[in-house]
Amino acid sequence: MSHSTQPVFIALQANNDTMPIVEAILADNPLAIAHEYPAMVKIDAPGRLVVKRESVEERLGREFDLRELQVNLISLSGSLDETEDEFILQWNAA
Amino acid sequence: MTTSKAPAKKLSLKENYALLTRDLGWKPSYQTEDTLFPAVKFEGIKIHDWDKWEDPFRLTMDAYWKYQGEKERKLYAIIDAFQQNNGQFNVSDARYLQALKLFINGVIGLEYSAHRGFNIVGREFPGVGTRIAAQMQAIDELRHAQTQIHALSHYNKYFAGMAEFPHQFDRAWYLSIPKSFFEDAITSGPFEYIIAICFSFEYVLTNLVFMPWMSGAAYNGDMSTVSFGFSAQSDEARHMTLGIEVIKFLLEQDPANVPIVQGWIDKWFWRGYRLLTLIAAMMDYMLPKRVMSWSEAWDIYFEQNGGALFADLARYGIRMPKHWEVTVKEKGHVSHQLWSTFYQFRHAAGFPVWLPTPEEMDWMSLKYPDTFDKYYRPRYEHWAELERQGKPFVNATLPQLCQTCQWPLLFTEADDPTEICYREGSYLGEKFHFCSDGCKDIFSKEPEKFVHAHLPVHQIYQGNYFNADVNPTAPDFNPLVEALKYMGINPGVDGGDFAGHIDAVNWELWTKRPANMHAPTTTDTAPERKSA
Amino acid sequence: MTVEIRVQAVKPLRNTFGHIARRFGDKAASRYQEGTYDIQSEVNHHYKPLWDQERDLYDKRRTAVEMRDWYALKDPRQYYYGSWTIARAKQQDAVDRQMEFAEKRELLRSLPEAARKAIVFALVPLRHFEWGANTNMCMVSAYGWGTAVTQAASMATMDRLGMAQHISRLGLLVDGNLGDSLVQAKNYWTDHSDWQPLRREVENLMACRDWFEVILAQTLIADSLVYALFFNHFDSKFSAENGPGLSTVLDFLTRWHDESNKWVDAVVKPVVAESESNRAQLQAWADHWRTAFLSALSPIAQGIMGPIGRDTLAEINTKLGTRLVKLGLQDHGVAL
Amino acid sequence: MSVNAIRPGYHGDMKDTVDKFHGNQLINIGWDKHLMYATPVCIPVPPQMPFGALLQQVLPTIYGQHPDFEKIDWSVAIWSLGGEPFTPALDKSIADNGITHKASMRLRTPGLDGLAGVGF
Repeated sequence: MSHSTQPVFIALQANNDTMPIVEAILADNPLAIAHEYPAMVKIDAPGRLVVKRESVEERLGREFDLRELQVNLISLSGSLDETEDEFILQWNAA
Repeated sequence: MTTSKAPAKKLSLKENYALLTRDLGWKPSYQTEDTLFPAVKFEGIKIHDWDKWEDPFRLTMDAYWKYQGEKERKLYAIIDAFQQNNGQFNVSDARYLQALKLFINGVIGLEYSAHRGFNIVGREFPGVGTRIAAQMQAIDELRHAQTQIHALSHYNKYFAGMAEFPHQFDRAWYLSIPKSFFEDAITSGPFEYIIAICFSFEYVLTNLVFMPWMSGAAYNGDMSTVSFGFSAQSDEARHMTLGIEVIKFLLEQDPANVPIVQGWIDKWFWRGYRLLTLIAAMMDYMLPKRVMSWSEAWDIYFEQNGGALFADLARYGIRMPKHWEVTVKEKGHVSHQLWSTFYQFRHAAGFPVWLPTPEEMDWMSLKYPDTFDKYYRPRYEHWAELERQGKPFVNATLPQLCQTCQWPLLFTEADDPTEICYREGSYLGEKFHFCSDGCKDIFSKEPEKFVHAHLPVHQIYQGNYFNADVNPTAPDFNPLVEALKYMGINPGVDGGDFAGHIDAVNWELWTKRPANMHAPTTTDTAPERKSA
Repeated sequence: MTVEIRVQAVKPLRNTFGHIARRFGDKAASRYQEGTYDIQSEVNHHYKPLWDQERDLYDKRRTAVEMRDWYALKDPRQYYYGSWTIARAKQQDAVDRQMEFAEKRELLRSLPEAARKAIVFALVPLRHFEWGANTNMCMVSAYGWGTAVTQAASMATMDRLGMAQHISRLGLLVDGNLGDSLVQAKNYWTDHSDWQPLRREVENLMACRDWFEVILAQTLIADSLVYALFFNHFDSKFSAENGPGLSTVLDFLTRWHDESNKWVDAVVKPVVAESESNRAQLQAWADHWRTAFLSALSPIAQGIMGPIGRDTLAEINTKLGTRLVKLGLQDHGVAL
Repeated sequence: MSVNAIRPGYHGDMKDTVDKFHGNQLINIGWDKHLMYATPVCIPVPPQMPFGALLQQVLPTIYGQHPDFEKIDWSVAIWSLGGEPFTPALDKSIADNGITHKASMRLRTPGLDGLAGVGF
């Protein structure tokens, strides 16, 4: 499947719970850029953005169920695929 | 049946969801499918296999309760703390409160309508996965209506114009715009409804409402609103994903669905865009501390993100919504045109209106370099001068409304901001008027539906807008004052000028801070106002 | 920015919203009240529904019963979304522990084969009954009038999905997460002769388009009979033979049903009391669906209870009659 | 195109037909290049009202606040009706001028193009 470079994003509430998640995302997605707004962090990436459970757990120091993202998620853009290990946003078209 | 020897299989999220959910439905044999699901055929959408529906979030009820319960506990803890600390006095100024009135009177009704609409879809679709997704969204939307009521309840105790929100939603002239939008969606068939709301509105447009606007609420010190806003938006993220899934599902099921879906995208993009004019004005004029302009938000959330979405859908033969180019041409104008409209009809609004201060106009010059100084600054300066002379400008005549979106004809031609855009059509020997080609197109496709629009201006002139206990033949009957009362607007109190408004006076008395942070005045000596 | 102490002394100008004050007086109102009363749109509707052109979008004429105030159907649990979801999350937490325990100790999986088969035959097909109930409650929440009853129906819609999924988990506890018990149970539901009459009535009810008839038939009639038969009598019989393992995991269902009954009574009672014509209408519906579901349950009652099936059903039916009388209806004692 | 509904014969009510306005009809009026009035207006008028009365009695109450209004030379004012050029007869009634219910009229006042050079 060819990957698009059209922008995808995830936006999270800016709070203590989401700091390690944001860190994990930025570490796993070298092209991602975080924009800080009042009470909100929006992370943009070209084409694809992945949240990895293991990376979040490393930074959180406990088990993390990716469904916990729900609690602090504000919005997203891109087609979503969610498994136990990864929460992936992407566009499929070239 | 298995033996008890092998350990129980470990289920993945997908497998667990599929086992618990997928096969709950069955093919009826004592009743026909058409009897049980009578509403899925008339729109012309062809579904060959409902099981091809993919559930992106795969939420089972146990997980739904767990995460939603946690969100609610967090949210109500914040609302409780906000109320205990009288957080309503911590917001930037008393003008910010006026934006909340549009929220409570306009948006709660929309959330509730969405709740009911998704209940219909949740009942009428034959596919289990699709129905469950719709049902979850239905109850989420109830959540949004109720958390908004609960978050704003405390403001209502101190400020005017919020106490009659369900009444106003059903009757106030400018709230027929959001009301008719959602009622158009719900009175459509279930497929159109879900495309209208999940895709065109939520996926393409609601980020504009919740991201910059709610971030703006935080910036203005309203922790209660930002909390319900962001908490609601986390549900929306699920709904948006439903929106994109539903569109792919329909497009993949049958090529004959493509033109039908494109028609709905065209209609609902335009309908949603027109509705969001309200947000444009709120962002540019009603947030005392501003995060971004409407024009910037449109660029980020529609042109860039929406563009990415439509690039992705091109492989199905879906193109950008019709008239999208017009929205880009209008982005430097609509908020100013609407605020000018609200200003001149402020005596008939449920909230007070003000002219932007010089400091705010400088911000707009910066954000709207091509349009503000040329077209809009002169208006505000002229009106400000009239206010100084003690003869403020008011438009006392009711406006001409668009038959489709129900806004007054306040928008100008896309290529000439000095000419109002008039479009006219006729149907069954009667004339109908529109604010744009987009709205005229929508009417022309379904005139049988849109003749039934309840246009408040026409209703007032028909004599339908006064309360039951009023005698319209009495010598002192004032139809416009009575119409306001009918709408749930307290004439001479709720609307009018911001300066001297009950909220402004009380704000300064209670907080000792200026009601308008950009135009400090001293009205410390004014007595507290209880009512008119 | 901090709030100075003196603003604490600011007295509110009003204590609640106008529509709440008109109902209950201008005093502090509960979150249930503010989140519920009068929030459904009532007048000035635009457009005729493409799916029901003879009526309005919200229309009191979608049921044959009439109420001066549909908000008389107050939910005694006073559930608004937040309190409902937090209550369910808490219950689910306890259920999760029960289920984990049951899985770890193989409470169902280690039962003798005949017992496991009995669970799959007698209980797992009810996930489809619950799905029918989900459909019916969703119909009420879609087309009912007044948030007091429609929001509770919306919660019931989700509750029934939760119950369907919970029952599915019982199957997975039996089959070690392979899912073949679910396949087997679906075959029973669609093809086994003992189950067909019940499926017939579930489908008949799904075809019913009077929302108050649906709420009455589903929650007062069908649920009373079904829950008592399967989760009470069958469970007792099964426990006597196989120990209390099954009861542990049925606890959620029976507790939920007890809770739901309080709501159901509060929905039916004021409608019966409103007028003689309502009472007569509800009596006719109750008699019709009671007869239909009792006869539908007869074969499966005998299938799962054996020779005492008939008496069991008679006992359950008597209790239903008593409940009808408490609600202001008559017990027309349907013959089995 | 027409609407797809679950049963044949779908049609909304014509909500704003002239019979519902108690002997009046609606007319919509907009004054081009005068966006101080941000929207055209809608008013009920008796169909028998002479067009001249509309000019002399009604329009001043609508537009009188604009400084251009008193400068209008009505002999050069240009009207359009439903997008077509239109020359009203001042002594004839609204109805006899062919102005039907819900008609949309636009007024242009040559030489008077609003304030600030931007049609305000």
